Amino acid sequence: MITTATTDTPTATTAAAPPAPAAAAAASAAPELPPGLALQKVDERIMTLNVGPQHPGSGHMRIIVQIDGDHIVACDPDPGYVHRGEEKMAEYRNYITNIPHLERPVIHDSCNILYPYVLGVEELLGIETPERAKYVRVIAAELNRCIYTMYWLAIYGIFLGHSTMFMWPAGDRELLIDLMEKMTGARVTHAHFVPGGVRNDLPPNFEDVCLRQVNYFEKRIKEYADIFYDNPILISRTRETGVLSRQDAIRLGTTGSVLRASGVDYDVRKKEPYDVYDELDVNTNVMTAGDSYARSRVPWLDMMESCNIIRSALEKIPKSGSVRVKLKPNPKGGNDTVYKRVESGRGALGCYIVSDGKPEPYRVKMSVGSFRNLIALPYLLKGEKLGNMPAVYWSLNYWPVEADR
Amino acid sequence: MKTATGIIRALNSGVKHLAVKRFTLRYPEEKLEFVGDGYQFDPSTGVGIAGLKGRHMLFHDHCTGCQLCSIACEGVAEAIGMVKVPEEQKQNKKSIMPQIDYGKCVFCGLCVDACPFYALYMTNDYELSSFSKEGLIYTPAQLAVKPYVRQDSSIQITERGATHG
Amino acid sequence: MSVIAPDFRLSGFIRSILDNAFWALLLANLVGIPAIMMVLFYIEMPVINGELLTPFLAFTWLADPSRILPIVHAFMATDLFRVMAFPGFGFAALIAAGTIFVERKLLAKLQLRVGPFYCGKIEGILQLMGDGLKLISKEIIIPAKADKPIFWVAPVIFVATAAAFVALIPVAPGWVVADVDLGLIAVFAVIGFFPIITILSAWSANSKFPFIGGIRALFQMVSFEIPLILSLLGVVILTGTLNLSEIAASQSVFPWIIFLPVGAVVFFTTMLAELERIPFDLPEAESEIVAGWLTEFSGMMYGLVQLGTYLKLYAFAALFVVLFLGGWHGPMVVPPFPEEILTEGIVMGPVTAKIPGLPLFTQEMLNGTLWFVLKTVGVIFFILLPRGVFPRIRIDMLLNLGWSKLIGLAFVNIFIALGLLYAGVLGPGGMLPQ
Amino acid sequence: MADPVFVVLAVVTVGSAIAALELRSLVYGSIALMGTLGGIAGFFLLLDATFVALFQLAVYVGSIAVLILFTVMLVKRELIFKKIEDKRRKFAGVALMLVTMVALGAIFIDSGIKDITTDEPPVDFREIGSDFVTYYWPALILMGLILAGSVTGALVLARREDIEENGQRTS
Amino acid sequence: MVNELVDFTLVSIALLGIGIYGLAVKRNFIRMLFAIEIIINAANLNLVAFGRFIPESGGQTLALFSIAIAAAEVAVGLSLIIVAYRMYQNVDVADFRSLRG
Amino acid sequence: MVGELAGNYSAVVLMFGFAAAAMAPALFVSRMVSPRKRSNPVKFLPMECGQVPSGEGRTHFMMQYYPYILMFVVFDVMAIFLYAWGSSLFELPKSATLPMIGFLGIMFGAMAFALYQSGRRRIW
Repeated sequence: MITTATTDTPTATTAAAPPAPAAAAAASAAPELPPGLALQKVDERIMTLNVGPQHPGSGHMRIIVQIDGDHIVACDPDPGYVHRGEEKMAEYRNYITNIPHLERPVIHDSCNILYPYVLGVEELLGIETPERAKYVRVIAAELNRCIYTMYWLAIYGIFLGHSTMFMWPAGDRELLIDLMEKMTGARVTHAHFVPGGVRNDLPPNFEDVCLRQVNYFEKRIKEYADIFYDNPILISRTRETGVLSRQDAIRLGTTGSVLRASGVDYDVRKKEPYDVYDELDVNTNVMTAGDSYARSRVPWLDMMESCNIIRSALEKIPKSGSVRVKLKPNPKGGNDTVYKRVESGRGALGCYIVSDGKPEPYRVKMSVGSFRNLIALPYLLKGEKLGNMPAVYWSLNYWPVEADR
Repeated sequence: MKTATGIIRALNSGVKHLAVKRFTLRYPEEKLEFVGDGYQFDPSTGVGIAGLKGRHMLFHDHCTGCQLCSIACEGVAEAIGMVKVPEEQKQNKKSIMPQIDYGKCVFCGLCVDACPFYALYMTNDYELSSFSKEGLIYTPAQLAVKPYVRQDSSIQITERGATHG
Repeated sequence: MSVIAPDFRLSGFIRSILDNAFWALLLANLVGIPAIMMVLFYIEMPVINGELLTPFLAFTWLADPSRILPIVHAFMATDLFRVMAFPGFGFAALIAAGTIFVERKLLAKLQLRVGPFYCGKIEGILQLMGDGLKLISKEIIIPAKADKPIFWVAPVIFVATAAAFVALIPVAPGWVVADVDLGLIAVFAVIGFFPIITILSAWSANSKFPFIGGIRALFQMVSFEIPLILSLLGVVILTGTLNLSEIAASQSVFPWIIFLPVGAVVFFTTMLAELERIPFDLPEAESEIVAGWLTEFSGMMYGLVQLGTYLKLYAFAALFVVLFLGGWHGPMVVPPFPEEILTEGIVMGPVTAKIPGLPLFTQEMLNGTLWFVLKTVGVIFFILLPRGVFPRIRIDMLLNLGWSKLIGLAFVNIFIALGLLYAGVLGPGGMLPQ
Repeated sequence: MADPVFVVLAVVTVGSAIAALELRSLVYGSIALMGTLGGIAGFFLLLDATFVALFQLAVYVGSIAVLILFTVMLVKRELIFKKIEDKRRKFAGVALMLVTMVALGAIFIDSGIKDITTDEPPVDFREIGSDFVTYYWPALILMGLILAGSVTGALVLARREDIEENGQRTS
Repeated sequence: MVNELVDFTLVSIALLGIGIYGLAVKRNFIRMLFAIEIIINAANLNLVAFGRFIPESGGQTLALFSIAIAAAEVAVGLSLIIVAYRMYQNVDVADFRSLRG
Repeated sequence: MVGELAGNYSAVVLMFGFAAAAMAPALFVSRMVSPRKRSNPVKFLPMECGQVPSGEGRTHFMMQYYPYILMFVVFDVMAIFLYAWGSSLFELPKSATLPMIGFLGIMFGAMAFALYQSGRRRIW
């Protein structure tokens, strides 16, 4: 009989994750988490599968799955294959040159991942952002959220074996990428947000083009319902699989669409509005089922909501005005710490900046949605069929590079 | 019954899309249209002008050899180095100008933001490729050339779907 | 200088080709020609145009086209021609190749993209040839602990079994490779080989993912064989024969899909599952088990498995046409041949000769083939379409579908057929003509 | 006298029967068993019993062999390649085989079946179908009972009874 | 070149002998199952052969029944193997002495 | 004449043999044409997603669906038996359906039990 060393339980990492803000009250009343998540000694019946890192069904990570026939006995996600030390690198660069680096973990959501950093630096340096710049930022952030979600949706489609659902979002995403390119000059890594506004003003005639393409985009994503979201095969595959109850979702510290799919109405844009979100009409989509289907549907509904936000922002944006405050070269912050949170495509994304009066930050720490959602994976996969693994795994709205940073 | 109608609806949607226009941009034959002449920066107001962040363009008669672009790049990509140029410019006493290694450049445009003398802009040229790493290093003389970029395709939204045309 | 293969030298490549040609020539001379001579010595040669065909005569005739044609004619009347070319392997492989190309273009159109585009100038028509060249020039990697004999033989046997399946399909009246009285049972017997080949090749690779994929393929094929068999019983009850040609001939007035739509739906679904097409492509579910039982196949072995798969697809589509859509029946669209062509033949350029095939290729046969191919292409379209529309199903749902729902529907179909027969609607002495 | 096809089939059948029992690997043994079963199907074809031949192929090769192969693959790898027997037993077995074959062969050859030949047309497979539901219908029902009983029994036997309802293994 | 009844009978006898040898010598449960299959096939061959030469459909009918029952037997036999293997981690019949229930 | 029907089936075997004989050279040619580099033992490891393979590739791996194979063996027999009956239905009296109905009834009972058993996946 072969025996392998029992690896650490992922429970240890659970405690280290920052608790979700809404979880504080529910934490005491929450039931015990399901036991037995550790990888088992290798029984004769049990086969250990390495899913990843070179696997079409894993991201840049490894999931060690132990299966008994077709049932998953235990599962241990093993991220860390794409760690690049962005947080450490940020301590050696000044506040401006950090910008192209900090957006790298999620390049197709680069505006959103830069957003909390920029907000934090503005607070550190005491800059007042012009009104028009705030609107431009919101438009860019919402466009970027859609771009990210389309990418995520494309991969969700191919994970479920639906190649059309890979190609359509990948193509329709191009509409928004085109807008972002007109707006910022780069297709994915925009480096557009800077402390004190955005790098450049909107190009002429941008509002009309944006409105037209966003309207068409919304029409397109509504067509996904027939072929994907209302498809009976998809529904039967994802319904009732990987059910995350409301209490577990809060207790495990999940965030974003995963939290909203479990029935918790939590959205940073609504609860702690930043920039001009309090002037816009933001609705959140909440589903109560908490299964893979709900988790896959909430981002899709969020995209339509983003389209609404973009439209209303385009209406309300001041027609003229500066978009950027002129900064001194090498700005310095005081002895201060600041924590800012925004809603990214994957959920609440916080940035914690410690300044010690130098042009470089003393510490930059990002609290990302991907990692917090990944923590739920072993709990959801235990006892599931092997065929449910990709459906549950990718419905967690997880992006491997962001988890590693 | 619901299953059957769902399956029929999905099939119907699939067949309907056989008549929708193709979205693909056939790249070497068609090339995208961009806004403006590339990303530029106005140091007097501190705001950029929207445009593609492509290959840089260096105006030799403006460049003073102040190395601000190189310093801005240090924390990002370390792609800009200052090299001696043979020519004599009266504003450029040291006769040094930036030389950009596009094997390293990430096209963030922070060097353009850093230039206070209207010397370094970005252009629409994005087709940079070479057979060797050395070929990607653009000397100041190469950077001074204004590129020609064919732009003939943009997204058209019609009744039968969006397409590049 | 190429970066991908730095050791590549054109001279070395040419030399290897020359080496291979040399060895091939040598082997042909040392082994091939004596073997041919021995075979010719023992086999009785046919009599053509009143002369006994000896090898010597055949070689002399090669120079004169008008005298070689009778040999071709005689060859076309043999079983070997049927096996190699028309209703057999060549025809099926042609349709299979066309299917691969059409699948790629159709899927691309559905997904709003272009598909193969550059190879062959016109919409990438030569893409398949390019892929074949690529596959044949790739290294075949065999895992270290694999069971080599089984691993090598499995793809070949896979293609051969698919070809044996093709052999049972009648294409036009009288045009079938093997006209057997128990064609349908023979089809079931042949289908039964696929799970064995799959599981053996999966086992021999000695790797986890192929093994899981092979077991899944086994469960899937095996489970859907029973609804497949049962769904065709209705047709047999109504026709009273198991010969596929007779079943096709019995639908001259109306196809069976009118009376047995339930059976057709069940058969179509099981067909998708047996072919491992998309809603049921669990054995190759790439996001779960890398590529299933094909994971360790590389190079031409993979190409052979693909060829076998598409041959199987053609055979199943053709079986659907024969059983439910009336086979070769259809309005006569081919114009009747002029009288003199049948008797005199066509004048072909400077060399005047009769086209020997024409007495074989009658008007009915061409018409039947045309309709058969049209219907088959239609069925293939419906087999390909789900790939763009449906996600993959899960194995327990699949087995549940096959065992609970499809078998029930198949029995419903049987009882419909029985009812039609006993109510006197169909069958001998029935109300409707047959 | 037999024709070449018959000789080839006989060699394949008997040879693969021996191989099925004597090959070291159980998987190869299963493949050899498939050869035997296919050879028997060939004999059935030579005997004009086409329905039985194809039934043999579909049932024996298509399903029984698959089941055997699958079960062999469930067994541990070292057992697949292990042969458990002793020498004396083997000699006794060979002797028993030879005695059986010689005795039965002598009896058969001596019994005058050499003279039996036939020129009658083969039996149509439809007659078999008629037989099932007319003359042999009690046997059909009995066979249904046997099949039903066997599948029930096999399922009851093969399931893991040591599993509690909560999914934990106790032994 | 006509196949005669005695040829088929001789092949059948050869298979029967091999089957008996396997049943007597082999201690591996799966191999014993193989031997049983070979014996059943020998019997079927005889049934069909005699049914052909004394033209009657009964031979084939009985052969069909025989094959069907062989299928049932294999199903039960293999589930027995599964049970025994699960209990003893072996397929050697010598280890199955205490097999009860 | 014994063995006259076997001739029809020879074409199937011929087709099988022809396809095998035509496809085996493809493998052979591929082997001749393609590069063969044996220097890298890692290349010949079985696929384990980039990790060093651990454990047996072919283990005691019984998925929870084993009963379906058991059922297949029995119901395959049943299904092909139905063909013997179905193809001769024209020549039979209507009363001859009764034994078949009885047979099917018994098999339906067995199938219901088998489906119930195989549905309880936890016990497999």
